[in-house]
Amino acid sequence: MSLDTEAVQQQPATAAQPEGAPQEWEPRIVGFACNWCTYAGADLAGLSRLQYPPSIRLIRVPCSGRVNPQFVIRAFQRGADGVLVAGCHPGDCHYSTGNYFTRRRFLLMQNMLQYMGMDPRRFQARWISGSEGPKFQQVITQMTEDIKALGPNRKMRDVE
Amino acid sequence: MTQVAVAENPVSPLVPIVGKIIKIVTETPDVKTFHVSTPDGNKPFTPAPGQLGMLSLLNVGEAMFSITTQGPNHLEFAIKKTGVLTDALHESEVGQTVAVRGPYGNGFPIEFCKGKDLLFIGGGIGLAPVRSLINYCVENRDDFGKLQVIYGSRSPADLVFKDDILTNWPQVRDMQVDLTVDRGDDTWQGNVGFVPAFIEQLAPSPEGDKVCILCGPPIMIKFCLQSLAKLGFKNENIITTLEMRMKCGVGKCGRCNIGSCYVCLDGPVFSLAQLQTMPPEY
Amino acid sequence: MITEKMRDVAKDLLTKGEVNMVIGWEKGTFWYNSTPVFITKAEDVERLVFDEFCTNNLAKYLLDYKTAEGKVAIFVKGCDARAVNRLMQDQQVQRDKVYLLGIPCGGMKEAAPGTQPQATEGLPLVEKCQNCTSPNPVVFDVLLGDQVSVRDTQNRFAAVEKLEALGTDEKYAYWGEMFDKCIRCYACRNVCPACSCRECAFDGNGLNWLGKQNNLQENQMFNITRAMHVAGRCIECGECERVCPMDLPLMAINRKVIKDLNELFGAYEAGMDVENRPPLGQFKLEDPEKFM
Amino acid sequence: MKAIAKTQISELLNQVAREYNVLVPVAGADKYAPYTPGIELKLNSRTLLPPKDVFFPQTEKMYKFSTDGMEGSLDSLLTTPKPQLLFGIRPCDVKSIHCLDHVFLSKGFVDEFYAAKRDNTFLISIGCNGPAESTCFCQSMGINPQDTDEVDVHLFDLGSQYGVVPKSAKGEAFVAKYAALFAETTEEVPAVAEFTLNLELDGVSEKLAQMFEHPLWEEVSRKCIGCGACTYLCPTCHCFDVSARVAGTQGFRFRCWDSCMFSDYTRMAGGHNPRPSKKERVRNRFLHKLQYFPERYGDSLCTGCGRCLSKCPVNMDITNIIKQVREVDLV
Repeated sequence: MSLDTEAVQQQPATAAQPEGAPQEWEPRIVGFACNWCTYAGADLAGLSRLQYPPSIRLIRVPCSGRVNPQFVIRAFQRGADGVLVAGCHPGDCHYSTGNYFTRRRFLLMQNMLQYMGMDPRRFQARWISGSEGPKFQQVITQMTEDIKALGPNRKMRDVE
Repeated sequence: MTQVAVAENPVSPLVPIVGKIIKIVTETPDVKTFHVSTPDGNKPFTPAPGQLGMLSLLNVGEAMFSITTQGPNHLEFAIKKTGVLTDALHESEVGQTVAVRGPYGNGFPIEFCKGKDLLFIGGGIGLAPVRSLINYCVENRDDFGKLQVIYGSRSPADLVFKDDILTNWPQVRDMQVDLTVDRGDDTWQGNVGFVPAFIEQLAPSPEGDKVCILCGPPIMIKFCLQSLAKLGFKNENIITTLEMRMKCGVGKCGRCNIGSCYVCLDGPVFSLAQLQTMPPEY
Repeated sequence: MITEKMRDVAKDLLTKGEVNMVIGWEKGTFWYNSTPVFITKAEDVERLVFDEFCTNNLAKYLLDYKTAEGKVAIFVKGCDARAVNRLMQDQQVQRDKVYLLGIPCGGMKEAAPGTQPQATEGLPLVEKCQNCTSPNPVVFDVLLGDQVSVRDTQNRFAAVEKLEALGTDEKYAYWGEMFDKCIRCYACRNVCPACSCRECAFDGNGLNWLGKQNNLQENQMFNITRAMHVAGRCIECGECERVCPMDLPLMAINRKVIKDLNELFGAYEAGMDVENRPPLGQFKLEDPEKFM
Repeated sequence: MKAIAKTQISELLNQVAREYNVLVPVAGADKYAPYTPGIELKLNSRTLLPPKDVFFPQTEKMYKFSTDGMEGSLDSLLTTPKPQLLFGIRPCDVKSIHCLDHVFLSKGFVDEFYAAKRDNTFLISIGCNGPAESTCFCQSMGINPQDTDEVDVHLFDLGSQYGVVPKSAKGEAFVAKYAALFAETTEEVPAVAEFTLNLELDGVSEKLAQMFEHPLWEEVSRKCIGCGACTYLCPTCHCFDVSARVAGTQGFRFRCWDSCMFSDYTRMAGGHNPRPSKKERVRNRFLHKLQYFPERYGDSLCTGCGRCLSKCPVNMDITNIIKQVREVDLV
């Protein structure tokens, strides 16, 4: 898979906000959603007409364990203000154990990004099952709030 | 210090001009020929037979291809699907914008060939560069002696330029076309067998200072050279064209060297006699 | 003298035909460098040396001979031996195809370029040896010389802790300045015994995870990903930092990963044996989940 | 000969900086950096990175493009830079620029990206009175460490001052323009100190022409780890790749340094690689330096600057390889 820059860039550039209306700025969050749980959870949120901010761009991955460091860095490079990794709850992985590995790798990567000077709140992980439409809504809302508070991300970016 | 002569080059060395695909011919399941013009319908540049052109899809990549022939207002590139760029080209449609720069390389030694009998040997997509010279000879028929084309491919479906090899060329005066395939099918009535064996079977005579122009996959070239040697062809009269990875096409980027030669400037056309003075690294 | 023993054992192995090649060190251009050497003929064993300048970790060369006929003998210091274990754990090297000649290592020294030959006692240890946790080979067929004691390594994570204490933007500025210098020669990757992929994600294979521009963003992508790819497998030999022509503090990244792994998932030292799987290749049900 | 006191150099640079973008070797930096008043110069040695990036940057945008469905357009990004002055390059690096000129400006095609910067750069070199580093061997490569002619102005190191000698018409004008800073001196250029690395280059190129299949290459290539440190630090290595950065419908094509030591350097789309292992790649690198380039352009492509020798992770030593080549008995 590759992260097509177009998907991230379809929205107008974040920087050009009219003066005096900073609250209008919507962050761009790239969400890597596991096919079996979180993607279904997002679907459910949509079907249930649950309102959540339009800041999220979901990318479906077979398992949260599929997400590797390149995915995360590439998302930040191409304009993401935050990155979310979301998958099945521990014990529920479609592939039995994938998300246990995700858990270790995620913590390590989050620490690494922090060490490199990124705010760790820009890179988060959540377990969202297929029945947790409301949780999906709440996670996206919360993360959007977090990142709004942090403002636009300029670090690691290589697009204008 | 920087005043040096610039070769006549219609396009700036590293910056291409925009062109359009005006026609696409499906030659085989994995080879298509692309006709390229400038947006206002002119020929991007006028290459000599055997020269190369750098063709690109702007947002995909660029690569060097042989120019298989040219019309009054276009260039033709016969391209086999082998990688990212060629896959994307194969998915393009007529009207697609491309970028093109060139011509590069030395081309076939036309003066050397004039007045002589010529034997063309091609394998698979290897007929593409040779075709530029064959068509030149056909257009300037009186300048050359007898013409013979020996061409082979894996199967009848993989034969390229079917109009030329089956219809156009056999009608030309004093021109013979012999075809072979590695594996035949129900409809195939021609020869079945590898090109080198077919050459020995046809046994073209080297007499009259006949020149052989050869292009195909490396393994075919290797065995054809043995066959041609058996038949008595001189190394100076065996001419082939090489493929190397190229990025600039103008002798700067460094990667297409074979010894101190650069394929993009000093090649891609070499005689066997020349190749024997170079390291075997191609 | 270790050097004498090396030559004897190498000569013996080659003469008897037990191995086809011995990988060791020979003197380099200057008195203060020793460099890898590949001995295939018994009469060449006199080239072998072991002194305070045999800094190169030789283990990675085993990959060049993994499909070769017969056995290869290789001299291993503590770090080389851990690297061999690592490669064996990843099925890159087969134990029965290598003959390991262990050498306990008192640490490598460095002399200022251009200086005249002098006694090595007074010379400083190279950076990579200052916090060495395993000077003695952890795997070998024969051990040449006596085991040495482990040096005080309490400063092992000092550089990491110093950087961790910086503010977010200070960290970003620091690493930005470092990665700006990177020329992407890939010496760190190519020398690393944990980087054993035949086809690297960063080579031109059409995946394009890494663009070829040399700019901060691509260099960040390269350096962070490199560190994460060797996470849990880095044996702390310090070769990446030693070979970096731009003197980037790469071990401050690798040690950060080691420190985090130890704190998060329990102490682990890569390459000490082949049984214990690296921390990212295993998990526990009770692993921390503080992020939820 | 005219001369300028070493203490006056910053005054000279302050003045010329009004006219040029001045690039100087700076203490603590790895390459030539823009001059600013007060910056600490490092004029006693060569820089870690060679000056080639002044004319041939590691990454250089060539043209930008945009696409819209089947439509597309492109615009050249070739620009003419402000006049620049490269100050303090050593004779070895001057020779390397001469080599780059061969590549980028001759054989029928002028590389405009290189030429634009080259034509616009005023060169001031400083001679060395001996090996600046233990790894220097320029003298063995036929270079006079103290003097060079292929610059605009050359400075001889006379201890407390530099002897100033114009080497081109532009240089004459320069010396006349800043005459107030230069005084006449009778001081002589000191004798060259002895080099510790010495080798004989006579006949090596011709001998190498017969050594393509020699087992030496297998042997010397074994310890190479296939990184690009030698090629990126080399002042004459000039191989580049052309690639693009695409973001949606916009993008640009750029060229960037590439290294013949990398495995994918010559690999073609179908997978065939004429130089598949490090033996072929190491051989090509050394033959390019010592045989192919001399055959093609009449100059050695090694200037003896010693950068590869000082930074190679495995002490791959070109002087040692030349010595081994000389010792080979060809039968």
